Amino acid sequence: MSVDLSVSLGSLKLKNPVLTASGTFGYGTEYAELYDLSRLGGVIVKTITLKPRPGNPAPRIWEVGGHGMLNSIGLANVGVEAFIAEKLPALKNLGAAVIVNVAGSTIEEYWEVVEKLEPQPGFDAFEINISCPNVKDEGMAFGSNCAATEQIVRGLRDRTRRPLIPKLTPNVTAIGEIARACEAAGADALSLINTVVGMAVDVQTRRPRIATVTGGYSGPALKPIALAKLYEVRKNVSLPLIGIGGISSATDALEYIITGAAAIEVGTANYVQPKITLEIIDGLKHYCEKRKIARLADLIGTLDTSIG
Amino acid sequence: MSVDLSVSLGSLKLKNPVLTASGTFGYGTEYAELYDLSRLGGVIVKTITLKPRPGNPAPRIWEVGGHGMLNSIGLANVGVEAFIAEKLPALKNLGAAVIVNVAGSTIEEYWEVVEKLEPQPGFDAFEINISCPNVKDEGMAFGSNCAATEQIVRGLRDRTRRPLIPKLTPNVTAIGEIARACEAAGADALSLINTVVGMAVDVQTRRPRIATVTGGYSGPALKPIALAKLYEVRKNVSLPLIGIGGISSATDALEYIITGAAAIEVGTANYVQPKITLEIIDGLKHYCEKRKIARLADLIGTLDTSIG
Amino acid sequence: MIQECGALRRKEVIHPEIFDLWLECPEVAHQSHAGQYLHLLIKGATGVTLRRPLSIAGIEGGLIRLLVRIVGEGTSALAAVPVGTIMDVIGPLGIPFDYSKVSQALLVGGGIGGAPLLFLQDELIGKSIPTDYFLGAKTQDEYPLDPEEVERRSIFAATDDGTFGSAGFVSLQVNQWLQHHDHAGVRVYSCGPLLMMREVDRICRLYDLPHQASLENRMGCGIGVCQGCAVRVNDGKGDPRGGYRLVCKDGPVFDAMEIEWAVLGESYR
Amino acid sequence: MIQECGALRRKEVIHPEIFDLWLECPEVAHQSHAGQYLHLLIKGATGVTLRRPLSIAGIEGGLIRLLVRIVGEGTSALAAVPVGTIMDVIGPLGIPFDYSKVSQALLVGGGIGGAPLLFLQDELIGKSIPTDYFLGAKTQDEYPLDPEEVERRSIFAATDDGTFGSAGFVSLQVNQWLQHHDHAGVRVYSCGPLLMMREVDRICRLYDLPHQASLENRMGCGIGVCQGCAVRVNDGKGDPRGGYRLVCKDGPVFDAMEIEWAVLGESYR
Ligand SMILES: Cc1cc2nc3c(=O)[nH]c(=O)nc-3n(C[C@H](O)[C@H](O)[C@H](O)COP(=O)(O)OP(=O)(O)OC[C@H]3O[C@@H](n4cnc5c(N)ncnc54)[C@H](O)[C@@H]3O)c2cc1C
Ligand SMILES: Cc1cc2nc3c(=O)[nH]c(=O)nc-3n(C[C@H](O)[C@H](O)[C@H](O)COP(=O)(O)OP(=O)(O)OC[C@H]3O[C@@H](n4cnc5c(N)ncnc54)[C@H](O)[C@@H]3O)c2cc1C
Ligand SMILES: Cc1cc2nc3c(=O)[nH]c(=O)nc-3n(C[C@H](O)[C@H](O)[C@H](O)COP(=O)(O)O)c2cc1C
Ligand SMILES: Cc1cc2nc3c(=O)[nH]c(=O)nc-3n(C[C@H](O)[C@H](O)[C@H](O)COP(=O)(O)O)c2cc1C
Ligand code: FES
Ligand code: FES
Repeated sequence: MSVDLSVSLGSLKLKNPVLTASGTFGYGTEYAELYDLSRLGGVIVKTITLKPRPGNPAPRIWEVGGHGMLNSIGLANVGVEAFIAEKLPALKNLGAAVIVNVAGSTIEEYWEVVEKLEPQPGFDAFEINISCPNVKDEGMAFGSNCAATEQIVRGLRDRTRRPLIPKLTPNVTAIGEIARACEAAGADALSLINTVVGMAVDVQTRRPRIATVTGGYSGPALKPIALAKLYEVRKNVSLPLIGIGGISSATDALEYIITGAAAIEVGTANYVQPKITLEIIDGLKHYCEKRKIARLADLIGTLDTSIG
Repeated sequence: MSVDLSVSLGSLKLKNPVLTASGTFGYGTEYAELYDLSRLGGVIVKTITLKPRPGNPAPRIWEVGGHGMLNSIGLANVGVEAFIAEKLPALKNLGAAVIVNVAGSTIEEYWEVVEKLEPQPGFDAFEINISCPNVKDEGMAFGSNCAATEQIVRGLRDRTRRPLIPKLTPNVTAIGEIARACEAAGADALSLINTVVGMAVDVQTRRPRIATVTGGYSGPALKPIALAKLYEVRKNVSLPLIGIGGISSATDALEYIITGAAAIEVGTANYVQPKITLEIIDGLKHYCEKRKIARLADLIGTLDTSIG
Repeated sequence: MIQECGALRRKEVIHPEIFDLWLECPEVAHQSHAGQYLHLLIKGATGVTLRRPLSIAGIEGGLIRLLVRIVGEGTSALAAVPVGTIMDVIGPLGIPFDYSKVSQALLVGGGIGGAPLLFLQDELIGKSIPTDYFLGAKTQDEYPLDPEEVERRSIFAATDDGTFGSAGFVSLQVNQWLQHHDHAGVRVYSCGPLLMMREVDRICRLYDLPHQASLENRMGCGIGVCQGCAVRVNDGKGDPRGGYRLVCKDGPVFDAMEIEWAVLGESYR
Repeated sequence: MIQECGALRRKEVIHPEIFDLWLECPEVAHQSHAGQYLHLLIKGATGVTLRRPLSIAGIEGGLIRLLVRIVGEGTSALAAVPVGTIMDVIGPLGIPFDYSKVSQALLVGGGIGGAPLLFLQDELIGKSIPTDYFLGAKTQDEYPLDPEEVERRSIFAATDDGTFGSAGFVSLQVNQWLQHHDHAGVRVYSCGPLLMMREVDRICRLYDLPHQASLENRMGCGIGVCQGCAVRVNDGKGDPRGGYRLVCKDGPVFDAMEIEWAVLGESYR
């Protein structure tokens, strides 16, 4: 039986729902030495900012046992100009959708980086990392505030015809409200979740394990949290959703798709098993075949929540 | 070397900082068959409500691999009257501090349950479970709203002379603000965190793993999240703090104490290793001995966050 | 209830997915009765947070027998534990089978559900209570005992596909037995798949026989503090416990009259 | 860089906490140079999420040698992997040692840091470049090689407490060597504890000798995409990379002149 794995995120069509998460796949081509990237639904490049950023003080990462990892990379990246000159050209013939993730330290910076990228060919959509600290708001993430989120997305809507995918932070009381703000401002889809704030301490030295004290928690332990956020967002908006958080198997991906994700992103698992994305694609196909589901898209949001 | 493990939570003195978390230690005496409870710093009984509650539909729990578990017990309990008549008397001679955890579906219910308990002897403090859904506010947890939190705690302050310990939910944008509201309303200490909202899906049946779809995530994977919340709260208030989340070793407990907790609660780990609390107490002593720290209290909040 | 650490003394593979374990836990063994279970810590197993409940399948001196089926990470890890390893056990837990005033016992087991009934058979024989044990499984490869033990225990074996013992559901055999025997003083004990126990109960109600069924559920604490193992036993009207029972503490053995099978099914996922 | 799955062919215990592994990964072996490392997946290890970086300590046909010290859950689990197990490897990774235009090489290893220098010694001997290898450890029980191999390789062994080889820090030995030999065409290669490399570097700067040091750090991806393994190399002024280098990709072998040891220390915790 042939299974149609293609899904749509608004006007963006993906040949399958498996994407690689920003910050875990470099500038998109590093893993090309290990496998044929054209098999992916798409790649999402690391967050690009207006100016180059060296990143945060080291140490920047800490492994949280078998649960995942903490990171405080600090959006280290080459900046939008070097990205356009040096990195974007290589993505042109990837054979998979290319999504550029962007961020700023101010609302205007979000707009500017997209303005610079918009005229460039070679990519298909923007993912908006709204989890960055807002320097004007005591460093609270833009994405934890409906007004700031709406302002960013509305401004971007005026500046690009490409699909806009705000990426939501889980570190909020009511993620559904942030999602509604994005929908109202013209977003085409939403992705979630970014990392959860976390921390670890070395009791020998009494110092934090990462230099910035707290960082972003990612990996397998996040899955229940991310699924619950997805479920909440799904109840609030009708936009297509991309599920992210601890996905490292086809079963994980299916939990998200059944809960309501049209696509998924694989993050930390890329570091561990670079080809896991391909196994997930195969696993989704196999699941549908076994159940005679002709179109994977028919699975999206089929969670049965009745209590008998 | 003899180490003084005693700590203070305001006027409440504990002989050591190790408590058992509400909902994981029944009505306080069930584990007495396995060990001498008087060795504990204290026990915290499960949440008591005005009326008896049968609890949520089954299934109510799900193990999240090696990361922890989800639960949606639904505050099943015998109600305050049966608690006073049948359970409280057994706690009188426990030889450890007894903290009664309470909750309500309305603000008034919080007040009433404390009013009923206040005249009773046999316990030392109240922990206030403000993570319960507020039936008047679309089921949002009281503890995710500063005003509701402040109102609950202020009302309780008028109704009890015992130490009041609001237990904070992590499912908020700015836990520091909730903490400040508690401090302003007259809380004596704060405990944190309650469970993180989580979810899991059975991809074979396409049904949620627990009947209520989402539930509370607890266990080892929570530690980084809880530590980060503790660190944030510590920056916001000067109240003594009780750390909770994934603690199952003395090293875990030390991470909390060094970050700023005056005491800790052991939750899910009680189910796995009932005597782990005793091992933690011994481990804390050993750590202090090795480093010639005469008073464990001197360790609290000694985290060195300087970046070299 | 005690917590005891004791060595894994023997391990025997019955089928690739079913194995027999013998733990040396004399204190727990001494207190144990048929129908009770252990809450076992499987140390160092990946993907496992909680203990695992396992029925006591028998006692031999200070040794406790477990009969285990590999279904997930915990049981796989348990199967790989080397003989000699010290295991951490809490037990005995739960309400045992009751056989006071019984003059003939009918034991009906399905698959790995046969485990606690082996212990019950031993106890009943010890009390000289006439006992017939029907133990079924889907197929020979899943039959939880080796043929030699089936023979020795005079178990009436059945498999759905007839590859071992007689063909068909054990409930059919029980029905036949009841058609050909006197019912005075008969009590039925079942443990196995829900559908099997439900069918056995239908038959018991037909013949008006007392029936005890041993239920399973996911467990947190195993000792009644987490309320996680609750199952619905009726519509809750007028029931002070809201129609919920804790499998770990109110059970695992329940009087089948307490159980409404249709609503119970919802608690099992 | 390739990903290859190959069998663990041999395992030898040198001390209870140090062991030798030989993996059959011919494709990776074929591309490997001294100073490079593997990023190894330790499947089924509890308490481990990420791969573990391990230096290539030698190549023998299609076999890759690893010399591993048990320090935590990952390395403990690795030590327990049975011979014959198929291991998943990404490699070779990182920048190798450079020995162009070298007429005399001095290798200075400390503890398990000796691993990549064994491979370097093999390569240098292959190129007929005169090589002296100083390998120190705290004490005999932590010495990373067995005496027979030390002998065979003509390694100058030292331990801090004198329980094996000569007594004292290897840096002292290097200093002595330099006092008694011609410095023309000498290049120094170090790998080991930070303090040791720093001391070696002090000596190298004194004698104005080129020095390559192999650094370690916690690693996420191992291939330069996560930016997690960054170390500070100077105050960052005017450095387009802000004074950060990726150990996984810009290293692990660095020209020691790039390194400011005092600030580097902060990146290591
Ligand atoms: C009182 C009691 C007595 C039991 N006695 C035995 C016994 O003697 N021999 C035996 O082999 N098994 C017995 N079980 C079942 C056994 O506890 C489970 O098979 C085991 O916990 C599964 O662990 P796992 O990690 O291998 O599987 P998991 O990965 O946890 O789960 C695999 C599958 O088993 C189901 N499952 C998990 N836990 C339970 C549970 N507690 N009850 C029912 N299904 C579960 C899951 O829903 C899933 O479908 C008993 C259970 C109870 C409650
Ligand atoms: C390029 C490179 C080459 C290496 N080559 C070897 C080798 O040939 N042989 C060998 O035994 N070890 C080598 N290491 C170190 C090895 O990677 C760590 O010892 C290992 O990852 C620890 O894993 P664990 O799970 O046992 O310990 P963990 O439980 O992860 O940690 C235990 C201790 O080791 C420290 N640690 C963890 N990871 C690293 C790391 N990547 N680098 C330094 N310290 C770490 C931790 O901070 C902690 O103190 C190398 C490291 C790097 C970066
Ligand atoms: C080291 C690291 C760096 C990351 N960098 C970014 C980033 O630059 N931009 C972004 O939007 N998300 C970033 N993320 C978040 C991931 O894209 C993803 O949302 C998160 O890791 C959860 O998914 P996972 O559990 O599959 O890793 C990063 C994650 C990690 C682990
Ligand atoms: C099964 C279960 C029931 C719980 N019930 C309560 C409760 O009634 N009241 C409460 O304040 N917290 C309750 N909690 C939360 C715990 O007290 C604790 O805050 C949380 O589990 C985090 O700690 P842990 O990771 O150590 O388990 C419960 C937790 C679990 C696992
Ligand atoms: S398993 Fe905890 S109450 Fe039954
Ligand atoms: S380990 Fe990921 S960049 Fe070096």
